[in-house]
Amino acid sequence: MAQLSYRDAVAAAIAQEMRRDERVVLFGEDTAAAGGVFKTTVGLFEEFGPRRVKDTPISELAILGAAMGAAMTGLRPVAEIMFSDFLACCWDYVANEIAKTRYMSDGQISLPLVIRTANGAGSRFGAQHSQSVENWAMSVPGLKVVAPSSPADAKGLLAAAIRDPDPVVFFEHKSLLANKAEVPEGEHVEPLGKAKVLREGGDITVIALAAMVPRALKAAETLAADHGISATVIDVRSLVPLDAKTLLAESARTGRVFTVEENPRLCGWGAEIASVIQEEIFDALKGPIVRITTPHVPLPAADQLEDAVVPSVARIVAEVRRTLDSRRAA
Amino acid sequence: MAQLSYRDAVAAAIAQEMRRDERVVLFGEDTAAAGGVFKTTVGLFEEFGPRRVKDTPISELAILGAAMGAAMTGLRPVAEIMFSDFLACCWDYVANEIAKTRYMSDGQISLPLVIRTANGAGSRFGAQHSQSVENWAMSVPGLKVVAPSSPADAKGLLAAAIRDPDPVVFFEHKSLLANKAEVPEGEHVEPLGKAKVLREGGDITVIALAAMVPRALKAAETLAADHGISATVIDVRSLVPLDAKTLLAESARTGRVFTVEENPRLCGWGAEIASVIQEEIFDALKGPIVRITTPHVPLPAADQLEDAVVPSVARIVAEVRRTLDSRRAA
Amino acid sequence: MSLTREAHPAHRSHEIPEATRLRLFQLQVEIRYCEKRAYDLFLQNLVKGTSHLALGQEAVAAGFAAAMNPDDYSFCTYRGHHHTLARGASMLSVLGELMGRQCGLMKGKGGSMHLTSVAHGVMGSYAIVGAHLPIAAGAAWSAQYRGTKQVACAFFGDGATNIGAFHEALNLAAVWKLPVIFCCENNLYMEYTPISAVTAVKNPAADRAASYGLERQVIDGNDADIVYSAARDALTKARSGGGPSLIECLTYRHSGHSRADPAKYRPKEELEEWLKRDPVTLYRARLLATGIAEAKLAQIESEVMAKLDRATEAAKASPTPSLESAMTDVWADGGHAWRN
Amino acid sequence: MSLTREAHPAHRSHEIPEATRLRLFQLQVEIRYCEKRAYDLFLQNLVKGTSHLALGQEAVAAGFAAAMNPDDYSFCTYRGHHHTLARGASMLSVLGELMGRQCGLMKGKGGSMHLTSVAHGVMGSYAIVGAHLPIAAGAAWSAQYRGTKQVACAFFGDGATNIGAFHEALNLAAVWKLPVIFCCENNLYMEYTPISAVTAVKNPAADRAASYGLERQVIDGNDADIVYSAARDALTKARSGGGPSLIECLTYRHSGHSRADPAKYRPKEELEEWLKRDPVTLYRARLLATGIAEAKLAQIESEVMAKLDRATEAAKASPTPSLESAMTDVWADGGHAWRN
Ligand SMILES: Cc1ncc(C[n+]2csc(CCOP(=O)(O)OP(=O)(O)O)c2C)c(N)n1
Ligand SMILES: Cc1ncc(C[n+]2csc(CCOP(=O)(O)OP(=O)(O)O)c2C)c(N)n1
Ligand SMILES: [Mg+2]
Ligand SMILES: [Mg+2]
Repeated sequence: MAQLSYRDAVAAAIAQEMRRDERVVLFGEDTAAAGGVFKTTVGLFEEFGPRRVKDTPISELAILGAAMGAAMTGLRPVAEIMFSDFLACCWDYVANEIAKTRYMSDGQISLPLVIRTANGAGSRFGAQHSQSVENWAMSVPGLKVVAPSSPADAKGLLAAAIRDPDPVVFFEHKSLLANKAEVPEGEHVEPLGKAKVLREGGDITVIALAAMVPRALKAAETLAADHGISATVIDVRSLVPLDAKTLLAESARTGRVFTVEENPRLCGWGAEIASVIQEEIFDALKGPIVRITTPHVPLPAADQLEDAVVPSVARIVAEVRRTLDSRRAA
Repeated sequence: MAQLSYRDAVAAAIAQEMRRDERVVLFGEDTAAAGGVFKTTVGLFEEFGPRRVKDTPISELAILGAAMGAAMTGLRPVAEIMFSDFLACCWDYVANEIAKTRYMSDGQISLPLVIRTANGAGSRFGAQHSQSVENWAMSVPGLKVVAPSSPADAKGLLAAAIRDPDPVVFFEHKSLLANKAEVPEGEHVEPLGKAKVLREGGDITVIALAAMVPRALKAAETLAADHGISATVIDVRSLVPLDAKTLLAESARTGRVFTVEENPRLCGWGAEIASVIQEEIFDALKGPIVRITTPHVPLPAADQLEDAVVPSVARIVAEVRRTLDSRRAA
Repeated sequence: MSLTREAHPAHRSHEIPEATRLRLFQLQVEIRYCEKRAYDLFLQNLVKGTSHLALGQEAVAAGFAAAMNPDDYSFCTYRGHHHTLARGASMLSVLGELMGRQCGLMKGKGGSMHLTSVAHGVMGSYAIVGAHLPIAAGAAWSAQYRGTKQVACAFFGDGATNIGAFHEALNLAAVWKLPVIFCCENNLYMEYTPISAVTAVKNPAADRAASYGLERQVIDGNDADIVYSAARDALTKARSGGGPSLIECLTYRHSGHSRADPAKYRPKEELEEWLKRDPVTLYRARLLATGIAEAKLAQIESEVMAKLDRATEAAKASPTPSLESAMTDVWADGGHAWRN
Repeated sequence: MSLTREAHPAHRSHEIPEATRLRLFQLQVEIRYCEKRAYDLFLQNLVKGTSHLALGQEAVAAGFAAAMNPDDYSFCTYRGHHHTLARGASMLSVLGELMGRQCGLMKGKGGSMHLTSVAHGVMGSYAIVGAHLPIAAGAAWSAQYRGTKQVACAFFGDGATNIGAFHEALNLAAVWKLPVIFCCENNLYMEYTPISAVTAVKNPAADRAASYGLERQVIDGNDADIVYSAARDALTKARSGGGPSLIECLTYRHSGHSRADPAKYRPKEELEEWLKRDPVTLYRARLLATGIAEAKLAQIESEVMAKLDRATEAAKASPTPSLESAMTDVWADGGHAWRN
């Protein structure tokens, strides 16, 4: 095992797959010589050259359109949309073209492609460069949606996404890029569609994604140490396909479920998962499923303001305590 | 009261507001001389002339961009995006620009504008012209989201949307356009943010929107007549602002809640409403909230296939019965 | 708008082999008859949903298809029946799709606006205006990358030239020197609005060519020989690494924009003028004038009609798709499961 | 890329009144000093987030602002500090926003990339490349509709010319003959990639003008007099109903794309050549050469510096915004409630 940063793990996954499969190509704005504005594609241009690693104009429609055309004719493109906010600039491709073409063509057309994008808050970039929009992608049938929280998963899940025969939107969280941890050396592929139970506890089940995972873990430590509340923490990792089995089993075990989401409150992935859980294991629930989310506001730029709205460790702890207290009182 | 079709009610609302307020302008593709491809703007060009009622090129970015620029400088634009599927082509304007600009400018900029769009299935137009995407808009902070089910509401809510100081995405359902019903004559404005209880019943609460409202009502009749199940039916009408009070009160009254949504399953408005209800009136629930939705697939074009996926009266009846039976059995 | 022949390749009918010219005729006849039949089937309520006929625009599809290699790619719009037929998809599979039958190209899942026949190089018909232009560029990039000498051809309307995707696709294609041909069928109207009312230049495609370092080409899109020659030249250029072309074909649709449109907004004289330039009639006359026997042409016509009649009956007899098929092929595994 | 003066208005410094020329100088000095200060404040970690300095591009902002009426509209990008200052927003309010303080233009809610000062006609800075071009067209349409003779000016980079919104905005503006000026600050690079590597034409904006029936204009964007004259002409044209203009200003950013960028990708000679053409230095020299006293210029400089020092101290002393403000102004009622 080597220590690798999340950003280097991304590059390592792409390199691994490009070495393995000549059909894999990488492109986007400043992804080639510059190594990506987040330095997640460093070294690829040098290793694979300008034929396989390309810079594009600022043309998000053309980037995803080209990825789609290339995918349906035998390539396995990995297209970068620099910030996930800019998915809005090419949402037609994500939601109407890429997601629906296999279905509309009755399976004649396959689209093995990956849309990589930098997601999430924490960099004080303001409302148009900080969003978490996994829920946008989750709401569209025909897309797989993956968002790793660790370097090892960044590598393994991205490799799996590149090998997957279906389109995958792959969210790389900006605030995790510098995180370092053990990453398996050599070929590393982690199957899509498996949630990961990171911590086992008997009182509550906390379901988190991406940057909210380390926060949920820290909150669990505090809850255990300071309040005697023992928490299971699950990293969803893949919203589509969703590992509903694991989520349901772990939720049923404690009967008290919390989701921790970075996206604004309404119609987030937490709403979907909460709806599934309450519908399928209603009788196992000891109280309502509580969603801890960013409130339904755009993201402010100033550091204190951004920190005030995105779920923090302290807020997770407080929400869990408030919920358990109020249920006890009731 | 006059009998008016839903499509004529839309035109009547715009005419009412244009007569009242010189700042109101209407534009979009084929909205002027042609009266709109859905004939929802018939007569406006004739009455208000080419200065106030305009045709645009096929340029969805320019349409919403222009609406935004006009709104922040003193006009009250009503912009048409022909099919709601095409919101994907200008999603940057909807989600990143229009929704966030008041907030980012700390209130310096106001955007009193309406995006009108034809939504929903039933016309056998296939996957790129039939979607219900109210949930896309609901997921973005800063947008009001309205979807009327009746001609009277089409008029009253659209008038209110035009008067509203905030941006409103207004969904006109294609399969309701030909429906005729009583519409108040003279000035008619219906406040945003109020759900409407269309039918009172003691056994279950059915929450529906737009084209699903008449289906929910028919299903309620069948449930009462054939199965002795008495249903409350609520038309949500406005997803943002959401009349959570009414939804919670009516849900608590029966303890058995169903949502009926046309959008594909994941992260729909039903997930949001179900999550709110289970969180806030958990103890009043006698069983899980059940979402009746289009499955998570793109929409097929052929009539039988389309009918097979969009929630039908028969499916609503069957789902309600299955749910009540299984709870009874449990 | 009058036909200009300014930038198009010289009229070279005499250089086109007779077999090719007969093929151009046959393709146009097939499209014409099949589109008319589609219209009849609407009237019988056997085609649900909408449909965008290409009556009057046959020469563009025939000219391109005759010039393309079998493994070249076509990318079409909702108005794509003509291109799909011209590339070789059967009338049965096209009419069947319009009618939502099991025999349809996509078994009713796509419908009239999304005809796709990968076996014939028809890589989809896209109903979001302009969306397929970048996709075609991507397919061309893939061909370039794989070194296959395939060319991608994207067909679109005048109205599509004002959408952002047009701009982005043309620029990318030019920068990467992609083997792609952008073929604008300028039929003077978007839906109900004349293109001239909403466009800053006279020729919506050709007058933008310079923005991408491309040559200005406006051709008579109702003359299959001219289209064929222009397509052949552009294909040759693309195959030999010369990069993209943008060709504006002047043409006219004989019917309304879609099923719902009686097309009352069009001046009577304009319609009459264009009906006089009916590509099928003109081409037939030219073949006769260059010595091809009337009987030969009549034979082609009757064979097409017989095939069409058989296709129509077969489509009518074809079952509607199973309801389960609505739940298939969201994913490559054939299913739709989003969870375990 | 060498400076061409081909299509720009003749160099007419002598026609510009002295007071205006002093204003052009002062605006450039203010931007230069304030941007440098912003950089210092980064280094002190008092500016969080990102920031895109306009060092080297002062002449464009000064030239336009000096030519515009107070009620004209500016639409900027994330690289918008220079335009915001030039239109009259205070250094305090700009630096305060960069530092996320209560005294900031938007009290920290927008940040460096979204400077907005409606009181000064700055109708926002937009961080999605190209997004503001259609918005500017809309503001121009509103001015035309209301008959106010206001003009909207949109400032954007070379990279923005390859995005769809550019195309759609220019076409709409031309068709509706809107009083809007599209000003491209061509600084040769998008983020780290040279614009020439990703663009089909040499002049990314000007070479597209013909696509919208507009005149080709490329000017020296480092010469405030030239920018001022070109802006004045375009403003006059717009105000008198002559429709939109597209002006490409050749310029160069002295620092990296953003805070994170050391700009190593730029050839040393290129940077040196452009530093020799520093707009502020050149303009100072020209004023001296045309007889304005050194003391006068030094006085302007020291006054700006004094004001900047005061602004810096005041910004540092300004409190951070209350946390509640994160929940305000989603709606026109000042709140954020999405439900009752
Ligand atoms: C992005 C988008 N906007 C609007 C439409 C609705 N629409 C369908 S066809 C059409 C007109 C297209 O005109 P043109 O490109 O000239 O093609 P034609 O129909 O004439 O072949 C419009 C506006 C659409 N499908 N997609
Ligand atoms: C739609 C979109 N794509 C990509 C970006 C990321 N981005 C920010 S600035 C920039 C470069 C812009 O270059 P240019 O237009 O030349 O302006 P400059 O920064 O040189 O002033 C890019 C790619 C963005 N903000 N928006
Ligand atoms: Mg047309
Ligand atoms: Mg630049």
